[in-house]
Amino acid sequence: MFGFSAKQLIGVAIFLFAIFVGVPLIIGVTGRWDFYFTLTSVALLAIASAGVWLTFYIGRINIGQGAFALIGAYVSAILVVKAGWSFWLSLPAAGVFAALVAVLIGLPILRLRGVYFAMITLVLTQVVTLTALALPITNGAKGISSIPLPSGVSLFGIPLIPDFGAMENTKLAFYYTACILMIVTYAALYRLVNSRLGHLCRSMQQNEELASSIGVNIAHIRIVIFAISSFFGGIGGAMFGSIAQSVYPSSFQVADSVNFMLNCFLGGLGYVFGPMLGTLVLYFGWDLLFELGKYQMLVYSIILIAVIRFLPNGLLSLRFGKGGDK
Amino acid sequence: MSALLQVRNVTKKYGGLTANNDISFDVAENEILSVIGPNGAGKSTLFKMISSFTPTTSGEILYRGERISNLKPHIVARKGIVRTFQETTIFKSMTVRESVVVAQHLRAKASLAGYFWGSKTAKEDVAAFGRYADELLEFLGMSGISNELASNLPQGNLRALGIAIGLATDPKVLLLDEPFAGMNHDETMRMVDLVRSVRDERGVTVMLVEHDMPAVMNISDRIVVLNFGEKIAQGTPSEIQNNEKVIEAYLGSADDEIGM
Amino acid sequence: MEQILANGVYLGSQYAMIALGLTLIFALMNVLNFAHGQMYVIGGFVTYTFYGQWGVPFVLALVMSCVTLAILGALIEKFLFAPVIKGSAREESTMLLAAGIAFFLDALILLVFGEKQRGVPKIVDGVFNYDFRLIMPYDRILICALAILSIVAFIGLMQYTKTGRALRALAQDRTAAQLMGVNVDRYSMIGFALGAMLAGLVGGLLVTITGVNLGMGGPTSIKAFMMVMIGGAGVISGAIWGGIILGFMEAIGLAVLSQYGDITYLLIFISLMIFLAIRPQGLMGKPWG
Amino acid sequence: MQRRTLMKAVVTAVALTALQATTAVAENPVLKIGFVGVTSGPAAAWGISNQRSMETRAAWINETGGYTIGGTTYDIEIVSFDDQKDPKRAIAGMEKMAQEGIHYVVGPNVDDGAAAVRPVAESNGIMYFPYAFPKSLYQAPASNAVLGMVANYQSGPAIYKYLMENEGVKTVAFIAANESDPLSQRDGGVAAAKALGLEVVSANVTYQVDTTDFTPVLTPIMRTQPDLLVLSGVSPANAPQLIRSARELGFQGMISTETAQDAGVLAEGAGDLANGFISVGGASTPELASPMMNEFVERYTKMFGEYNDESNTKVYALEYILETLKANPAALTDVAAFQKTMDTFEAPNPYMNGDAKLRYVGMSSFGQKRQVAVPLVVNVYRDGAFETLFVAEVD
Repeated sequence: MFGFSAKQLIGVAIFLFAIFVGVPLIIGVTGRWDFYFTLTSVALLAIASAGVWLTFYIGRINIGQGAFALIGAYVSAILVVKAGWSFWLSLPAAGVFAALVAVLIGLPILRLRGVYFAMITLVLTQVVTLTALALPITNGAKGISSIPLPSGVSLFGIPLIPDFGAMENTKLAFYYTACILMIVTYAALYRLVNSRLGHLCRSMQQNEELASSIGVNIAHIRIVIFAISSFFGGIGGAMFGSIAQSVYPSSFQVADSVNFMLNCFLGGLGYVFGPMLGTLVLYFGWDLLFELGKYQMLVYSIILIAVIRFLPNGLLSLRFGKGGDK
Repeated sequence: MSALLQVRNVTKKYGGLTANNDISFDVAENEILSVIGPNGAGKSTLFKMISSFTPTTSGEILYRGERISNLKPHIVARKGIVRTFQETTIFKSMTVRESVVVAQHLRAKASLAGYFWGSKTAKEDVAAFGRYADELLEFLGMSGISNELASNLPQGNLRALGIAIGLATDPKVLLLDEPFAGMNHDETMRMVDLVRSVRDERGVTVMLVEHDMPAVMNISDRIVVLNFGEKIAQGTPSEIQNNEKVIEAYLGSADDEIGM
Repeated sequence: MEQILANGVYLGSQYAMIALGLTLIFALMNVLNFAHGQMYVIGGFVTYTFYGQWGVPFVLALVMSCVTLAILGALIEKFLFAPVIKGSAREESTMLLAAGIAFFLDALILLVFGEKQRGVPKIVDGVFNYDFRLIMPYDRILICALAILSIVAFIGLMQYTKTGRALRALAQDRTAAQLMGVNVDRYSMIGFALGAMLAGLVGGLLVTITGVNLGMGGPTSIKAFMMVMIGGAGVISGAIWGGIILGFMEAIGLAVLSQYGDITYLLIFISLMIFLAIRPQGLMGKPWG
Repeated sequence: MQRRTLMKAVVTAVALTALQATTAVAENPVLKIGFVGVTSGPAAAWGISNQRSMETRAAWINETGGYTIGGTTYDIEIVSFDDQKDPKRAIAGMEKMAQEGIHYVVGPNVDDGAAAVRPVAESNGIMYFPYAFPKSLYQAPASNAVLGMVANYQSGPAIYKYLMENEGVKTVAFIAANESDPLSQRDGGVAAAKALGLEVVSANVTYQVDTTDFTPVLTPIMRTQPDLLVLSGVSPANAPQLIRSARELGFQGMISTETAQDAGVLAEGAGDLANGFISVGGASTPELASPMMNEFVERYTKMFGEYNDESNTKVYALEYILETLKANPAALTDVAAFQKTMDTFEAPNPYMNGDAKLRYVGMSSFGQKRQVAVPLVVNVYRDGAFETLFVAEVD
């Protein structure tokens, strides 16, 4: 099935079972209801991080995903609040709009490589934050607040998605939504990486000149990949806006862009599921250290340094052995 | 002999520096043509212009009568003119077989979406690529190293890998960038045989830039000689060996000799 | 007009110093040091403690800042960056390490020096005022002069000493430097220490004017990145030019665009993006870093 | 040096945990009050002054035997969450508070965080006391947020009016950092100034939050020569630099802000140049501070080494929560009861001399009582300390 081995299928099944049944069960038993939001955040941030990972896959360090997450959050919020769209329509629209912006910006900047591309995307995050502060449609500094919860969707009278507004507790609903989105994202990412497009990306990552000599249209693929990456960013951001029911220019900023990148490094750049694990460890780790009070940041950073010191190729290199060639 | 590739009055200037000045020559179908010249003669620049890695300043390059200069490299590659690089330009963390498979992507029948969803055509493509890669590696005598990481290969094999990647695209014209550089006599002889069989058995026209004179004289049907960006001679190996201008050019520059 | 130029020179000289240390580290090891701003802040706090709290003479406090940061930089290079660079498949992985160090130093600063904005007594009183067309407090003029002096001294060090020559060789080509007999490991450490020391020095200098607080670290790093990009990554003269240009861009931008209010910085950043897109190697850099 | 600090940190951490373990054995039941705010990174000063004033008060209460509500004496425990000034983290923090069974939370410190936690707070029955000014947080249908201080659109007009009447101020210029909170406060300030008939000569100069040198930023404003320069929503870190640059550029007029500042920071950063600087404070100026306030400052200083004047405005939220709970013990677990009590609640203000009262206000600003009645104390800085300029009330 889809070219998976039996072992992989079992792994996927265990993973799905764990997040859809296992986590709710554990939370139910331990009563740690606050973990729902944390894990929802992890899922959504992992979606955005997947995009960053994908740009790494064509050899670009992307510190601009915060910009696209913010764009997505605003597009969804504006469509829902000002145009009265259903959230479920605004979600893909947010992704598509972020992708369009990525195409426009990508045309000039994707020629850049290395630290130059990294820096220009970092500046991009600042630009988008400042634009959100300056534009009238984003409500400037006041942001957009009191965004209604996602409404229900029904097809021919059969309810497909329940109305979040009518729910007693939206935690579980948001958790499932985020997890489904995350799984779709990573399934798509996995397929993409293992399909022809993925192979072409890999060839570009390793040598753009050689890739173009064998007929790869590198400019085209760069744009496509950057657009897909930003689509993920837009989706993640839009979903977050819906949970917080508010969007501010500071909802996603440079620190977020940097964190998305760190998630990829921590998980391991060589592995599709690296960013997912990286996000879980970085974000959930912070929450788990909450008990440490004012030493939280100190311990967190020491652990982070220790991990990178001893596993410089990311956490997943532990399982797969040395992935690199150096 | 009909001209497959025509270089017409090509000039390249970098700022005030003229790298190539008004170069013209033809490449016939199914021949092996070498471009030689002392260091700084403008061989590499000419190569880059033919493969559209750099634009010409003036003049044009035609392939079957169609202009191919000043396009994008991937478009020229799609038309069947494919260049190789020197040994450092490889897909470092792919295996030999992976490199050859990926290089076949121009032959794909299924769309990118088809690959994503795993369509039937895509699966057939994948199988076909694998078969062709094995066949090609067998032909090049590289079957034994097909699962080696490219970065782990010794220099001689890297050059062969470069040719394998170029051949995998199913080219009509293969442009080889110094295929014999840094090889000892035996290795060079093997490579000469290989290049010749590429032309003989696969019908690929070969154009190469090279320093190694004995190898060039051995392999070439015809030779074009550049010096200081100008074409100073063209002809069969024996004609070139006896050309006054060529001898003078090589004696004038200390760093290379026309040793035979 | 005179005021804008003076502001530009003053901002430019301090920016250039911040960028110098960053670009040195980048040139030597290809490490984008996210913790550079935190090192700058530590330099400021050390001078604050010695000069502001304990009344040690200012120059001595500055020296303490330099020494502290040089030691810190050397330790970080030897025990963290060097092994990670050796062990990682992609050298960008050092970015995660640099960010981790930035977090760590931030946490350390908060615990040791507290959360408040700190300042020290002025080193020179009085304001130079030329007919209200050019106003510049004397301490700024002094700091500006000291910054320019330090930059000149640094260039001298890089040009005319054995260490400087070795560092330049290392920056140009690691392998070649090794073949030439440069002890690469040792000079990487020296270079990193020197870069960190520059951050500490400028932190110590500026604490007399801007004060210091733990929040300055991250933004300072980002500003330094921008200067390095404008000038060209890993090129010493580029960092100096980048600093001066950003200084002037801010001084002129703020004066000319102030009527547009909220979008002043938006315009500055957008023009920066356009500049980098057109000229990705910056002013002086080699293309593609 | 680094290693020793680390060792110290670790030792202290262990000691603290041990200490916590011992206090947990005390007989009194524990009443947990939450704090969600920023205690690390650039804005750490805001949250830390907040958290520390709560911890100081809690330790004081516990030391003197606890706090009695409805016949039961509780020990107060402050549960703090560092949201890193990130609205996403703030939500997580509020979830954590719900998890701990906490119904009363102080914070967050900024607009975006306060807006983001609203859904969580309302669905989990948490009353929270943000230090953020957007009116939508406190107007119906929003129900669970209580403004923990005086908003700038309340203090601003009072200050401007005072300065118009007493100092003859006619023109005003505004400057703000280029981020949400300060910009919103600036817009509010501009509207208030115009309503009072002041001429606003400059209102669109902004600076990046990370600016360290304000001379170029201030130069264009100085040309407009306003009588009053308002630093909208200025952070305590930036205030001294702004004042110093303005004075060095030859500015002679008044400078004011509507946020709380720290006298020590002003003294270090601007020295004598800060004399005459007007800001909003709590009640720690000698004229107003009650013996209890003085003891609070003393205990705070003993506990954390150094007092922060910002805490003057932040001492109140916890007191309000506890006093209201005392007035209606049913509110311990029932937020609706708390809200009902808010309408009628009144108690003496222990931190201020005179007969000031703790009560909830906000009818004129929000249409419902969703603000603590903190005395609007306007301070002026002089030679290292604040003096009271005037005191007003918010309704």
